[in-house]
Amino acid sequence: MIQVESLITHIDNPSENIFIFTINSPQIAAKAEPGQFLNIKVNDSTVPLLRRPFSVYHTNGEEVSIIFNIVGQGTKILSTKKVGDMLNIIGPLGNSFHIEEDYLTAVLVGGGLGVAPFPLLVKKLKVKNKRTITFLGARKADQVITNNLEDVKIATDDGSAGYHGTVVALVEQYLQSREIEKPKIYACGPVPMLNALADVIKLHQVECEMSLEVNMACGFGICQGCVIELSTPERKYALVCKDGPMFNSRIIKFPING
Amino acid sequence: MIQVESLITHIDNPSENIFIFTINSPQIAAKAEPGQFLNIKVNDSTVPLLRRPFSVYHTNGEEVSIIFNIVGQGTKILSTKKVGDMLNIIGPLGNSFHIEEDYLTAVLVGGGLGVAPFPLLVKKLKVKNKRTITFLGARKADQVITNNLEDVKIATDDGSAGYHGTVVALVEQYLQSREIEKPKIYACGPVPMLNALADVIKLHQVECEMSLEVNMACGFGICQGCVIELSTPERKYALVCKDGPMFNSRIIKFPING
Amino acid sequence: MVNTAIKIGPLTLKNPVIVASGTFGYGDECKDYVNLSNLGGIITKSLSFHPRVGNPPPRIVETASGMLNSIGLANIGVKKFINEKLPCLKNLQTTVIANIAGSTIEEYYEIVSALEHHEGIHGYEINVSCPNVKEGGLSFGISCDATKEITKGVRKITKKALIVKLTPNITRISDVACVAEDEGADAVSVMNTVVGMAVDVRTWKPKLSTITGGLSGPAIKPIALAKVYEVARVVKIPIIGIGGISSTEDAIEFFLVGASAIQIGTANFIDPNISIKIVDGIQQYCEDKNIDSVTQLVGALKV
Amino acid sequence: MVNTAIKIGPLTLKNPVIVASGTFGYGDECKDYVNLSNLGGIITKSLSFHPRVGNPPPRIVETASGMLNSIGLANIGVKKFINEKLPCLKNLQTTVIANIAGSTIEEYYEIVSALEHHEGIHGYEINVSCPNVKEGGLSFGISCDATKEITKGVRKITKKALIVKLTPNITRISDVACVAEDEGADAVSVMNTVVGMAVDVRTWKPKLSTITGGLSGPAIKPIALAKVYEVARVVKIPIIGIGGISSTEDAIEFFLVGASAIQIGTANFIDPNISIKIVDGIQQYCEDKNIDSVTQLVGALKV
Ligand SMILES: Cc1cc2nc3c(=O)[nH]c(=O)nc-3n(C[C@H](O)[C@H](O)[C@H](O)COP(=O)(O)OP(=O)(O)OC[C@H]3O[C@@H](n4cnc5c(N)ncnc54)[C@H](O)[C@@H]3O)c2cc1C
Ligand SMILES: Cc1cc2nc3c(=O)[nH]c(=O)nc-3n(C[C@H](O)[C@H](O)[C@H](O)COP(=O)(O)OP(=O)(O)OC[C@H]3O[C@@H](n4cnc5c(N)ncnc54)[C@H](O)[C@@H]3O)c2cc1C
Ligand SMILES: Cc1cc2nc3c(=O)[nH]c(=O)nc-3n(C[C@H](O)[C@H](O)[C@H](O)COP(=O)(O)O)c2cc1C
Ligand SMILES: Cc1cc2nc3c(=O)[nH]c(=O)nc-3n(C[C@H](O)[C@H](O)[C@H](O)COP(=O)(O)O)c2cc1C
Ligand code: FES
Ligand code: FES
Repeated sequence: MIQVESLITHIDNPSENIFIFTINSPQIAAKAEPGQFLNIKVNDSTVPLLRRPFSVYHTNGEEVSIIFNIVGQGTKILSTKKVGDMLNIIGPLGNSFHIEEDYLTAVLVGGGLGVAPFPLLVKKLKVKNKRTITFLGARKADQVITNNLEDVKIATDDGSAGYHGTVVALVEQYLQSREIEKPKIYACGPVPMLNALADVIKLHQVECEMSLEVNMACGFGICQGCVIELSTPERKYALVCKDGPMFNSRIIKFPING
Repeated sequence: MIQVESLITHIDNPSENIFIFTINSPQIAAKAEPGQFLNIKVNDSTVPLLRRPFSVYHTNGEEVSIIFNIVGQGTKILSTKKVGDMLNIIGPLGNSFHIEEDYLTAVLVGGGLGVAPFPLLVKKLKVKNKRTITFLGARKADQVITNNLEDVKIATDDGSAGYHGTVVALVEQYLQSREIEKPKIYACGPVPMLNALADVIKLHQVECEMSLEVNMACGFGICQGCVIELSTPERKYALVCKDGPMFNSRIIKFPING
Repeated sequence: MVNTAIKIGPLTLKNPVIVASGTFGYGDECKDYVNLSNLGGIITKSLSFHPRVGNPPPRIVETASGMLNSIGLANIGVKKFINEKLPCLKNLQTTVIANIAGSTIEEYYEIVSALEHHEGIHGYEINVSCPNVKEGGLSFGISCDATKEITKGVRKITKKALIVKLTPNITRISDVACVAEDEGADAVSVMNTVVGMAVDVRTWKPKLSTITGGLSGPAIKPIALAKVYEVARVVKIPIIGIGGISSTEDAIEFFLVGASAIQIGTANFIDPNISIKIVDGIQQYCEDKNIDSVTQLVGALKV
Repeated sequence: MVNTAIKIGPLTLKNPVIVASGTFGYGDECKDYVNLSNLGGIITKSLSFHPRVGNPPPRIVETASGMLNSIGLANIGVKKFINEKLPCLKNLQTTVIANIAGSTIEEYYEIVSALEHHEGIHGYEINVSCPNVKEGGLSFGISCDATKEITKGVRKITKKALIVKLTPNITRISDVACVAEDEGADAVSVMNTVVGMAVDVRTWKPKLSTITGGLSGPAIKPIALAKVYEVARVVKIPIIGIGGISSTEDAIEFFLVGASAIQIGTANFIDPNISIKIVDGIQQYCEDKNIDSVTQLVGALKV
């Protein structure tokens, strides 16, 4: 973890409300592992007061990128930044996806901008010679961002692209048909999606790692604000910012309230 | 008084930290009298919470302009606005300079951006066939903005332009030499300047109207926050935003604390 | 159509949005810019028996998402109010509530008595919570005994709506709320400003002439919500929520924790039409959620 | 050179900047990123005798220029603290103060007794002001009797620096401050968080699992300054100012109203190095103003 002022070198706006920032930050780019996140101060003001967490979307040499959409005041302010502006970043934070395990196919399941950590994950999976298949769900076609992914299957709520329904329903179809060899699921998305996926995973007995999102005050383990309830008897809560954001679905207590 | 969202059509940055915004606001431009002010919300945030008051610098057809320098967070944020941005403005507010009186020469005395209300004042004075002479004081040469003024005498703290000393000392020299025929002073500037000027006026028995600055919450007379102490027995305080910002120096209690 | 009417004792307000005392003058100052008849109610600047000049400047300073004020109840006094302001207020299609602030307990009775037989005043809000005066104000509001006596005394004088405005600068605001209820108050207003201060590190002087002042604005909204919630659990009379409200969502939060109506203070300074916008916003929120009456929101917090 | 040292009872802190309880973990979490030895002191997360898991999520919500928390004193318990955290803390060149929070009065004594004979703890901060636990916490802090008993009891057990951390959620904080002073506290910390709440207008649920929580951050700075100022007029022991401090100027304000030292809480979350920056900033401020010793600022407000 380091704290740096870094330059925005490129901004993409692939769809309404969605932004991809490329940031020059050699130290962070060198260290970031798939699934880790950056905690960004969006302005100098006390409103918003706290940093905002964003997954590392990709790294490339000295550059690191994030993808986000406008959901509230913090992301709105972030979206007004221009190339040449500086961002105060703390990162990389949190744990990362575990990929060294005994499975053949990595099944990536992303809801909305839950796709964020996948490009970097795919890059690492390739190095480890894992097969990848990516399921993406979104409200509508233009909200699906497929950059740097492999074998993408799409589900949209309005049917404007791919499967008409939820991404979890689509994943379940594939699992049922047993088309996927020795799968492990990597999931990231809104709480209702993760809760639904939890049922499917249980039914089909698939290994799964989930990236969780909760409100954070610090992002680096000192405030105790970001807990998630566990299903384990030894420990009741874990810190999403430090013990996570990645958790094996077996230790999470479902349904998560969100 | 009206509340409008108005477009910034032009931005000048004549000197470091000094900005002139031209704003398209037909209703305000049509109404504004010299010495009145606009109360501007510099952003949508609760920081800063309150509007910031700025004198009407000039009007031109549908356009009204302000001049300001960066002194704190509000003016800093304002300075980052771009042509094409909208500003939420309440105005025009306050009273205006009285010009219909029995004097020959209008002596304008401005300290720093106390020059702000003068261009519009000069315009009106011309219509009334008054002679105008303008004394401007500033820290250094590049902080003196002389646009749309007449017969300008300059004083700078560091001597980099004009008289080396305070603008009040310079005015006093002129008054002493009796070069100015039947003068009336119009003054606007920081509190120490007004306090010093008050002594000079008393000594030379000159009529004077001063534009005052105090912290304001509303700017239109409902909060009672902007009082200035009077020297009159009948009334102890007046509202700068509504009874002022222009006051005849005779009714102000000096020294003003600032 | 959404029913936005709410009842406070003998009064029915057409909607639950009221402009707060001291933040809208005497109502007449804004009549050319704000359609006052659309408001649920107007509460006047605090009235004392004799005029008060108020505190020396500086009276105002901004803080993070808030402001401190120390106006010191500057007002024209009840007689001048009756002669100069009431004639205009009478013609408005909204509920007019006079806010009353005495330096002594007797002064409260004198002010209410002076107003009582004049048409155009629909109720009283008893200010026992001003932090910016030496006598009266907060010292009454933090005392159950003083609050009791004042409420009881005013209740004897009037049958009009009687609202007691409480201070948050107290360990248990609910104790004072109960006293007000017991003595016949028709509602409590929760809350007045929080005592605060600010210092100029250049001059080493306090930024307000009175050293401390009253904190208002968005910064105090979380505190006000907690106070309303506390009071809602112990009183049965309506609660009027106040503190940092500047949007429809803010107003809804207050209804959910138990306020039957709300007051807008500091936000009027930034946008004198904000209260009217919130009236419309509440209507819209209810329509969107298929809610027939604002009263359905009151205390509907899911805990 | 500016003398930044300040004394709290038997202790001398090298400078007046301390990281606040619950906002810097146990000190060890940040040791790789923050030069802890430059701090005036570190106060640990509140310790209970047995470990506490804390409150259910959500525990955190942002408000205007502030945040609400309801951590519920989640901590590893005093034994694990001694075994796992103290060895690392011992090696730091800064003052380490253990913050103590019991659910019962006896628990305070048990925790202090457990720590008392371990090297590396230089003093205790008694937390009688946590708003987020059912037993103890705030209920002790708003009671002069409970505060008296706890302070007296702990004072008997230890000769180390004893600091009592006060709550602002009380009518007269100075009353409790006097009790602490009378019972032998070496200093008082002013203040803990202000009770507040926030509601989600989409779900109609409170935004914190415990409904109300503690408000911290810049929003409460004016309140904290007023509380320090109030306490400074009645006690002679040093006051440690806390509440919304996030810059050197903020710290100076607290010194001027009467704080001998300050604590930084919420601001650590935004910049874990802010306290170090403020240490340097205070030094610079004094140099610029030709002040030899920070103690010259304490209570120097011009009124
Ligand atoms: C580890 C992690 C990684 C994330 N990665 C991404 C990403 O790559 N791209 C992306 O678009 N978003 C990501 N998010 C979510 C992103 O942090 C929130 O959308 C953002 O903080 C909202 O800020 P806001 O001010 O715009 O919204 P607010 O106005 O603060 O709130 C809008 C909504 O967002 C929620 N929210 C607010 N603050 C946080 C917070 N600190 N953490 C989580 N939720 C919050 C609120 O509960 C509310 O429902 C991630 C969150 C976490 C915890
Ligand atoms: C009637 C009137 C007309 C004005 N006209 C001009 C003008 O034409 N050009 C110009 O540059 N400035 C003008 N000012 C001053 C201008 O309003 C302040 O410089 C501005 O509000 C500072 O805001 P800030 O947030 O940048 O500073 P802050 O960070 O708020 O404060 C910096 C300094 O400015 C003072 N200040 C803050 N708010 C106000 C306020 N509302 N009123 C007065 N002083 C304040 C503070 O006391 C402090 O000393 C005028 C002020 C008034 C009252
Ligand atoms: C400038 C100002 C003047 C005020 N004057 C009064 C007053 O005269 N009487 C009163 O009962 N409350 C007064 N108040 C308190 C407000 O009515 C309200 O209770 C408080 O500001 C909190 O609400 P807000 O956060 O919406 O402003 C005043 C508040 C401000 C900011
Ligand atoms: C997340 C969080 C956890 C806290 N935990 C504790 C605690 O365990 N014990 C304690 O005495 N104070 C605790 N506090 C209160 C702080 O120490 C401090 O008194 C308060 O936050 C006000 O200071 P600030 O505005 O600088 O944050 C906590 C505050 C926060 C924000
Ligand atoms: S966000 Fe602070 S501990 Fe996780
Ligand atoms: S600024 Fe509100 S009355 Fe003048």
